[in-house]
Amino acid sequence: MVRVVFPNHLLGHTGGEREVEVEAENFRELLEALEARFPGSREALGKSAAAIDGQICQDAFLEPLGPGSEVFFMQRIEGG
Amino acid sequence: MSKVHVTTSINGEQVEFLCAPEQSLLEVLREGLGKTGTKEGCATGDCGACSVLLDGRLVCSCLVLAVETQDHEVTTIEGIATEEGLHPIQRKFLEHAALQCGICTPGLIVATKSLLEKHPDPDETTIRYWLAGNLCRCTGYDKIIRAVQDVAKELAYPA
Amino acid sequence: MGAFAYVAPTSVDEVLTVLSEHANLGKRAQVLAGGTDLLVQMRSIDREARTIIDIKKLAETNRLTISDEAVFIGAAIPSAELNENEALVNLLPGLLEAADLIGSTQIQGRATLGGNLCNASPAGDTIPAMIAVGAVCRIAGSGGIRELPVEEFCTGVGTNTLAPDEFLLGLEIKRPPPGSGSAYLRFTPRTEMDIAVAGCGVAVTLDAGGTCTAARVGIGAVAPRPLLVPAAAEALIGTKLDDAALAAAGEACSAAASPITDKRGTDVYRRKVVGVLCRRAGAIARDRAQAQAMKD
Amino acid sequence: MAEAVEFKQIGTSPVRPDGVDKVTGRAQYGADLNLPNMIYGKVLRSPHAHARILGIDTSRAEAMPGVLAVVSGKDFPDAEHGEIGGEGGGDVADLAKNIMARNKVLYHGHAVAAVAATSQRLAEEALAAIHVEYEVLPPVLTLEDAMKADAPLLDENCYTKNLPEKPEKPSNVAAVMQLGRGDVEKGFAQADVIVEGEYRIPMAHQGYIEPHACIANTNEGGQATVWCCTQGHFEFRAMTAKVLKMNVADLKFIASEIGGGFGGKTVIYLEPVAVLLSRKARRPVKMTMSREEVFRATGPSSGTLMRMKVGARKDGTITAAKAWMAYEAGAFAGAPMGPGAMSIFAPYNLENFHVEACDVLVNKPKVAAYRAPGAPQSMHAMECAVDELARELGMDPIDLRLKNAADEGTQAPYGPKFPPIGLKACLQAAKAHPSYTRPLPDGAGRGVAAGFWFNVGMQSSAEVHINENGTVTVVEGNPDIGGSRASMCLMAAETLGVPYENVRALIGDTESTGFSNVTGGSRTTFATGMAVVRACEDIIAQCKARAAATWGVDEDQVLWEDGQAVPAPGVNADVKPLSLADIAANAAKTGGPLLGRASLNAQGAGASFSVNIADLQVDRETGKVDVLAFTAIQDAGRAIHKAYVEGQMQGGAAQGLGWALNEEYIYNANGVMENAGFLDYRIPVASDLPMIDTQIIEVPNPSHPYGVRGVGETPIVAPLAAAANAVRDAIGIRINDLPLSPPRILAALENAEG
Repeated sequence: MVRVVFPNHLLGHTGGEREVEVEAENFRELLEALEARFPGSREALGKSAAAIDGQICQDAFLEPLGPGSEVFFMQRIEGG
Repeated sequence: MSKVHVTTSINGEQVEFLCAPEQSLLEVLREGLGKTGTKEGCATGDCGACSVLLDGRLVCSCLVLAVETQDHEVTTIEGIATEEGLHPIQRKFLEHAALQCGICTPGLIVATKSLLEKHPDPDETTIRYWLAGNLCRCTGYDKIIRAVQDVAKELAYPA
Repeated sequence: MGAFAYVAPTSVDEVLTVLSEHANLGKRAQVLAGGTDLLVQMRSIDREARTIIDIKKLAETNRLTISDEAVFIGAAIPSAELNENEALVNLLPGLLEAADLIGSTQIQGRATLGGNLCNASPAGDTIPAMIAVGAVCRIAGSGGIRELPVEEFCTGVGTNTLAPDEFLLGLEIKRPPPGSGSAYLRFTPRTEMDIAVAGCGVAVTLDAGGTCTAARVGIGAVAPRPLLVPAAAEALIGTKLDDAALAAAGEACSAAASPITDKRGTDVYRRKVVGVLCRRAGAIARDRAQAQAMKD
Repeated sequence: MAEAVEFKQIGTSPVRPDGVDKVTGRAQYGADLNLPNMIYGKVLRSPHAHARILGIDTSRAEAMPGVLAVVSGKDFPDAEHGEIGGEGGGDVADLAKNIMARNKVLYHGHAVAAVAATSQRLAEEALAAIHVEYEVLPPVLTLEDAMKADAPLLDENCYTKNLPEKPEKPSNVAAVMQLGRGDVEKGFAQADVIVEGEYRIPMAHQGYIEPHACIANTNEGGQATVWCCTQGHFEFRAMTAKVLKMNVADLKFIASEIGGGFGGKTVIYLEPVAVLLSRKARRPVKMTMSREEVFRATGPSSGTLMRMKVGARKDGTITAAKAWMAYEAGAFAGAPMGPGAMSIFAPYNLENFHVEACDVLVNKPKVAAYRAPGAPQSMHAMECAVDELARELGMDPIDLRLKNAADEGTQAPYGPKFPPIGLKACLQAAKAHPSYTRPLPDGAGRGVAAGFWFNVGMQSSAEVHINENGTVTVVEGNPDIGGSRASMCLMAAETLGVPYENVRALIGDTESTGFSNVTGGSRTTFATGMAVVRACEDIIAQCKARAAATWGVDEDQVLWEDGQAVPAPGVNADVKPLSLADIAANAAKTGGPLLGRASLNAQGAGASFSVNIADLQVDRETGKVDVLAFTAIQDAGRAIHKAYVEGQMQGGAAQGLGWALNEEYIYNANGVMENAGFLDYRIPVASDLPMIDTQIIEVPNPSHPYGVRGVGETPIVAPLAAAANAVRDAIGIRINDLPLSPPRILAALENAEG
């Protein structure tokens, strides 16, 4: 199972759920699993950055996930 | 708008041009004469990117009317290196990584040349105050000052 | 926009002729010395076309003489050149250090004392220093030459007493007697490349016993025009320029100030700091006077 | 990743390959190109901070001889709402309106029309001939005023985003966000000491010395070539295409050399205007901003208001931290409140914290990224609060930070657990640094503060060409803003095993190389560097194949060592090693020219922490602050070009000190910036600063082949609080607001005496 944590600004898409566990072997499957659980969440989550096991990915999609992986959705980071 | 005919010397070459009376030397150098090494950062004399030597004296070319250069001598960044290659100031700026974006560099090199002609062995304070009119936003000045100190040493005590 | 024109006369009479012609025809003419204020203004606040009269080719505006009686500084000499003259720096250290504070090395390569005065900015650094050393303006006009104490030259923010057919030839300063010293200090947030938030020039003369026999104090950036502060001078004359006397002079400067609040500082701040500057400049002027007395 | 490896070239400081052109005036920056037949474009800007445009009459300007094109808002397509994407962020429709106002002007200096004429002066005269009728509206100039319930609205359709439910009424608060963990009230209840404070920081500008400039040349088929100074020509192309509703394929962007950006040149201002003017005039149009325009109409960084509360136990353990923060967005939504909120507590291992952040519209220019966008402001508040906490607790401020420092495995406030990070190493280095124990002169004070930036990866492409003599050309798509060509060449040289002098880097235009995101966010050496290394590895694989073919052995029997192909140990072949030059010389017979490629979306950017030590002297009679000494310590992961890493640290320190001491946007009551020039917008000059001491810490980033983290953003963060804490130390009074200008300090001293 992959542990998924949502920041406050995305709680509107998860019915207020902050943390869930889903079955997924990569990030694409994770988004599909979350869409199934929270219909309509796909677009916002797909545009969001995510930290996968501590590494920040601005455009996660194909990244593999393992059992025990942690995914934190977060705002995209900019920079100067 | 009648243009004025001006004959002057730029980097040792006699140059003739036509300009409007209100045009700055900077404008004429960059637009008319294609000498774009002299940069415009403010056009109000506050940044030093347009520094040139006028009869050997350091000035902002944005605050000199082009017509005023009649019969005078102008030195720009394009006139600092020679056939032998880079001027030691230019070499030291490179060796010390004294430039990041490089837009202020031509002005700083011209200003350093005039500094070392007046003060061949300047202390750090003298360097900092002499160059205070040359804004640099990238380096925090540290490496620029070190480059100037190093070139002063090299010119004063040639190996 | 009409058309600009540029002339560079070689005699005072030629300058006066161009000025008079323009005045008579209602056309605009403006004298150019170093141009470090003029060119900036021409591109921003005052773009109107005019005839620019370059006065850098005149003998009189380039004259620098130091005699036993007086010093004459032509209106077109750049401040960098003045500061290269050791005799001048020794004689009028306050005025020359003020000139050395204007803008960058680049600016000082062009900017002139005459231009700084004619620009009549309340914050012009050399003006309080000129006031302190009692400089007199020498002005050429169609009626001949007239002289005017520098503290009477500026009439307000950016305005001066020059008539349309007049221009400034230079400044005459009586040679300071033995035992004299002068200093100028200004306050700016940066060390360089800044406009004075407050400025103060002090000139003093000491007798053999170290008592102040003459003093003048000028302040800048704290009123619509630079001011002579007689009350500050009175606080100094007759004293040994001790801390109390300097503090009193500083208070007189603060009292004489009528500053505004703007982007460069608040009125309260300026009023306080001009007093501090007077005190500090007074101490430097005193030390210089003492050092000079020792030399003589 | 390459751990405990001796590098031959990484970490040295060779002369940059583009150096000679930059010290001789040959390098061409944005305004340095002139094209045959070129004309000049100028922008008419709003004299009001907030007004409705009732009408624009351009007929007089259009009739002037020599005026070849005039455009205003009606000439631009209605851009659709949508994310800009890439680095820029924000909404496309807002970007379009920022470039040219439509119905309303939202700040003094907002573009309302533009002309192109045969000379600059004629263009200026034509602007004066345009008549714009305005209905002047009251300007909203402060965060407090903007957030009032009855505040005039900048945008009647702006409803605060991210609230649980869509609000009933529009507001100037464009968006809010919250971040938190644990139970702050419980945490504060456990605290022995609590400090609270309100901190204000004014808008500040990036202050690059080169004003924005571009030339657009549109042909009769509608295709346009744009030359401009930019931090990222691919993103400029994308934004321009969206704003003008053009096909990306019809736009070619060429990046000139760039005279500084610091985030400010990640967004477009002039480019679409120049394209339109050029289309109308059918001539190349050059546009350059004046310095005044740069200040009035390009992105500064947000002015902010922070409210802090931090509690700790007697032993220094921080039990709870709470922050409320408001960021000025300027005229359109998009302040960096997100990174501000996510960075504020990054150096600390906190059980309980809560952050609430607001993105607030005001009648000032739309903010743009500025070095670690959002973090200097928020971290200033926290680092000042921690300093106060140390005083209350009687603890050394570095020890207090060490006690609570985040480390590998700590859950970052923005979510994930930190991979290896260098914060503790920086703190320990600071504690041991002679700058921390050197005696202070009378009247001086010492301040320390920590800094942080996430760093980003994103997309990069690189190609490596091997020339016929074995020299190397690296082609990439990131404008070189501070010596990145040198870093790319170093990484290529190290990877290939060839001398640095044999490698040159070229920055391709949008038609000659693959997509790269902007040079920004400290991503270039990390992400583009990674692409260059991968492209070099591609070359090595090809070289091994060609050597194998040459020798008649299997590919896996060839190794690449020190820049040459050698047979693997035990391979029975009597062959001489083949250098890159050997293989290149024989390339025609082994498959043609050698070309290595890589494109990637670099993940795993490594956070970079810093600690700064500032010694400042305060003149108690004038309030003037002098910087006596400054030491910047930062984890670079790995310094590729050591001198340019130091340079980033020193330059960021100078910018941070400028913001701390003197820089600020000063507005009058009408919303007009009063100091729109380098005379009164006081960036530090050479005589304002001492030498800036640097110490590079190297805790390698495991996600990069050489351990790079990226260094450009972090250096600006800590100087603000380091300076404020030093002034606190010097005068015994905490001044919460920046800048620490002389009048502010003197007033504080007098209040304390009074």
